[in-house]
Amino acid sequence: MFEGASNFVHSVDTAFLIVLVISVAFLVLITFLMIFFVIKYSRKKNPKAENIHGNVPLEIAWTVIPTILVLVMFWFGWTGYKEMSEIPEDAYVIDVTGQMWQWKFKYENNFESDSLFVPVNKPIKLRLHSLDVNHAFFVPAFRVKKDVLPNRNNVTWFTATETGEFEILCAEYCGMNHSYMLSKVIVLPEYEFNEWLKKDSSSSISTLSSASE
Amino acid sequence: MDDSKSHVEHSHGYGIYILVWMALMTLTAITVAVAGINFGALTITTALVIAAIKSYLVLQIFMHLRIEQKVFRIFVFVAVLFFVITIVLLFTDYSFM
Amino acid sequence: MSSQEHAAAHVHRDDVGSRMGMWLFLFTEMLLFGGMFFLYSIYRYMNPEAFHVAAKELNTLIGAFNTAILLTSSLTMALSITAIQKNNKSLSLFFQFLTILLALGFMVNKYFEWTAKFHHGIYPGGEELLSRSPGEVLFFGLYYVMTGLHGLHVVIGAVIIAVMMRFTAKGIITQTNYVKLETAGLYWHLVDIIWIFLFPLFYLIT
Amino acid sequence: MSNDALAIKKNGSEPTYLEYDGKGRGIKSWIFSTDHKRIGILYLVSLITFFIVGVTFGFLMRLELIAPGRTIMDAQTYNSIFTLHGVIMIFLFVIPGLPAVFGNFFLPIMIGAKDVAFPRINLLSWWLFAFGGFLAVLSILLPGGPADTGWTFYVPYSVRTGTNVMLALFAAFVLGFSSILTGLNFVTTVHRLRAPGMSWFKLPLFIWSLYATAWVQVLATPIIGITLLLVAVERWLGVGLFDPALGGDPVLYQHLFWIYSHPAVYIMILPAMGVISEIIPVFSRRTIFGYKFIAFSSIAIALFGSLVWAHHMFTVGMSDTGQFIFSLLTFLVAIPSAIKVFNWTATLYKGSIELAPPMLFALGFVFLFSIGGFTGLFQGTLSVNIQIHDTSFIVAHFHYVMFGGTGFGIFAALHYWLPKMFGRMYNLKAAKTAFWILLVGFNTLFFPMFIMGWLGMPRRYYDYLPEYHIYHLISTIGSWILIIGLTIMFTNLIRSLRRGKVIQEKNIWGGETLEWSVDTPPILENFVDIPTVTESPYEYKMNEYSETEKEEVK
Repeated sequence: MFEGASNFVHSVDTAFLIVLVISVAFLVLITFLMIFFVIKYSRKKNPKAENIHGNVPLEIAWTVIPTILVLVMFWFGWTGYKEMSEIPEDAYVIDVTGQMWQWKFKYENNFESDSLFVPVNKPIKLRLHSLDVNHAFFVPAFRVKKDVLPNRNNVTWFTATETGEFEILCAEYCGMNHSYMLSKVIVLPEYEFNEWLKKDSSSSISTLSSASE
Repeated sequence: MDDSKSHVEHSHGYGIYILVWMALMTLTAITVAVAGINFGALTITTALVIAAIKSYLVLQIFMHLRIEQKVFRIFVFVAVLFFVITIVLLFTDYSFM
Repeated sequence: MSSQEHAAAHVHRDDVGSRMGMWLFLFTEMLLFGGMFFLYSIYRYMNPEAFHVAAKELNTLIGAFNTAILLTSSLTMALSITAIQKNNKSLSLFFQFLTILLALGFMVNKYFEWTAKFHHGIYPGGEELLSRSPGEVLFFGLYYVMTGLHGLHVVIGAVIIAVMMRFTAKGIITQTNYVKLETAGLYWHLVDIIWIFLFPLFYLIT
Repeated sequence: MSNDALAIKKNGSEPTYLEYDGKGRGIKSWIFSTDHKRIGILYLVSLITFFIVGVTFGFLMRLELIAPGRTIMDAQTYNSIFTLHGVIMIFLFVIPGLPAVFGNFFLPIMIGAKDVAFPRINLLSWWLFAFGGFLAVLSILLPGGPADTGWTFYVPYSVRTGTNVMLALFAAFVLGFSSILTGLNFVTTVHRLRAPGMSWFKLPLFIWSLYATAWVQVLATPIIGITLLLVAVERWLGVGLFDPALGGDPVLYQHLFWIYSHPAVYIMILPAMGVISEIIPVFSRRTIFGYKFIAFSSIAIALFGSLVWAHHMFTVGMSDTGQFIFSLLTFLVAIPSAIKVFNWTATLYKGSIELAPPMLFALGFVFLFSIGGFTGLFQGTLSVNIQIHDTSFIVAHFHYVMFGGTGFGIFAALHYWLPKMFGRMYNLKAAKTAFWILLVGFNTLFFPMFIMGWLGMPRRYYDYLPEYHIYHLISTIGSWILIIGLTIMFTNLIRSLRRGKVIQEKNIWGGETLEWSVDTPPILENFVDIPTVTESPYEYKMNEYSETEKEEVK
């Protein structure tokens, strides 16, 4: 896995790992069988084949077992997702606006910034707005992604569990500078965040702003 | 594949068409008349049910589905089913928002 | 122009196959409109009030009249097939002609209906329309696109029937070989069925 | 394609389809021919042309991404190039792919018919295809520049951008129409023109897969047709349909788009699965394991595949109910595919396996398609999907399915049937070499994308952060290996058409399906007398394979 810094990391990575283990096991099994059969029953070693039309119990087995396994995967995926869709009541609200090709973040006191500043260990609710075309708000380290669409005000949330800087990317193709629609989440200890929010100097923001200009 | 020969019998008389036409016109009149009354949510249902009955008549009689091979009816069923399932699935998104 | 003649000599006539092909094509037509019905149903679900208000602007009488015209044309189409089956060529031609006439009647009606709307500024990009609520813009957008595409199908259908008249007159369509007329009929009835749904959905929202 | 180049020989008294020109001469005898085999060849030539164009665009994209920042082109060009790569590969190569080329050529032969049900409509669908391709090319060349929306044409961007989106939309619409006509032709053909005794459960599995595909083509394609048309109308007349500025819902566009485009994935993969189901038994010299399960799983895939489209939209903000249902259905569609893979593997058991080039490609297909399928499970898993949606993980996944799956399926089909179609054999060693290079190149190119996608590398990015550099670099090197493999393979195949060893015998590989009972190359109407079918298509008589026969082939 790779570093993660939000409350979702554990469930997403667990689900990923479960699917990975099952998939790799089956892939290895199939590949091994193919190679094994190709060698063992090669034309040279086995000039005469044996007709086997099928085997119903076997067919049932390899229908039922995968069905159970995928249902397990489904369940892990669903519970993990459920967590993402249930936004805590007391979450701190930030308005996110995407437009070609930059992000703007607006806090409860109407303060705006180019990077997203959030307090650590506190649920943050993001209200996503687009001024033009479709975008998607993506923070890989948080396992958070949500489309930012005009006419549809999506919301998402997360709790950052570590302080530091994390990338924000736009994940929905939005035109020429799509790949430069970047920003950063800056996770601060709560008191530092409050301090930062009080300061209304714009100079401190510009130094932190991302490549979006 | 000799069924193309038996196709000469593949017809209705004039009479049944005129009867169906009269039924269709009556149903149209009903649907217009009923539209004036407000059934609330049932209004759209009534209109669609009447439209469905009309289409059924056109399909069965005008389009000869009734006397066509069974496979044609299966085809129509599959196509309509595809349409219906798709719209139901579409509404699983929109009606639970 | 190549092997076609050669092949035609060998391939036997398959009327059931021809009708099957036509039915499959009709499914694609049905789902072509189906896509727009999806749009309609979702937008109506999202904007019930606006659709209600907008639908009042459409003239139910004209709509009902056009429905009657199309249903009658379906009748004449069906009758023309029975006529040819009974080897009554001139009667079949007459019914086909009547069908085309009714199709034209439908289009004339539609023309007046559309131009009246245009005069009131209710057309895509029109000032009057843009001043309305988004739901009404969607309603009229769908109205123009769906009835417009349907109208296009009426015109195509009329042209096809005109070709069938020519075939009938020249003796290509006969008592024993009328599958072309039948498939043209299938197409025409589908156009009718689509209108059967368009009519209540646009004109009868109360 | 001139006739002289193809070294025609007489097979008995009837002329082969290559010899019989009809009334036209030269090129005219091809582009106006209603013979299903000639139409198949027309498709083959056009598809390979488009494939080469598509590969070139893909190669250029990879080259741009070899290092962060600008390498060989600017961002706008890059966006157009990935759009063109997608549009060309999807609409002009993989969707028509197997049905249009090998379906056209072999479907009538394999069911014992002289042609498809509607030969003239068949020709019309090729003309529509050519016209659609022409429009797509035109959109590149006209002022305004090629479309830059991605092949998905998402609104509202596709309504606003100034590039030639209209032409691209119209091209896709026309191509959709071509696909529909092929589909309805095949459904009717399978229903009406089967030879006496060819009951449904004696149909070769390739036919089952084409039949299932044809239904999807007929039922799903019109929905994208109308959707793209509506976007065009919106651009052209300003009708309010999807544009949020006019009250429209951009998500509804995505629904309509994927209602077709997800099933389209099955249009692409099902016929390839059919080809594999043909090849594996032939080169194992034994009957297919679980015929009915494979046949029904084709139908099940077509059916369930039509119901899972919204898994492309798990991050758009659907209702939880929607997410739940579409995730669950997505997992269920994995099962019929798994059944197929298990049955193919089981078919190898106690066979007498010969690793001829078609078999190598078929086994390569099973391996790559399995990776493609398993990585699909990650995307069906809701919470994981949130992380990997719209990243290069997706790009890798669908290339494993579309290229590793369908692409290798097409290559397998080429190696399997091309000698039959032209009466010339390619160089077997070169074909095997090409396979191994392709396998290595393919995995080097696409596997790193899984890793960087999981790490958060979004797709459709012209530039990227330095931490992803190593993966992009490996991937680009992979693209070079892949291209070397493709070059060897195509050179070998094309060369064989002129210089390959002439083959006379009907049954080159020892297959039991009907195409191996007709002349090589087939005669104009395939059969002198329509055969009566009495056996299942994979009943091997258990004769020891004669080595002399094999030598003759080489």
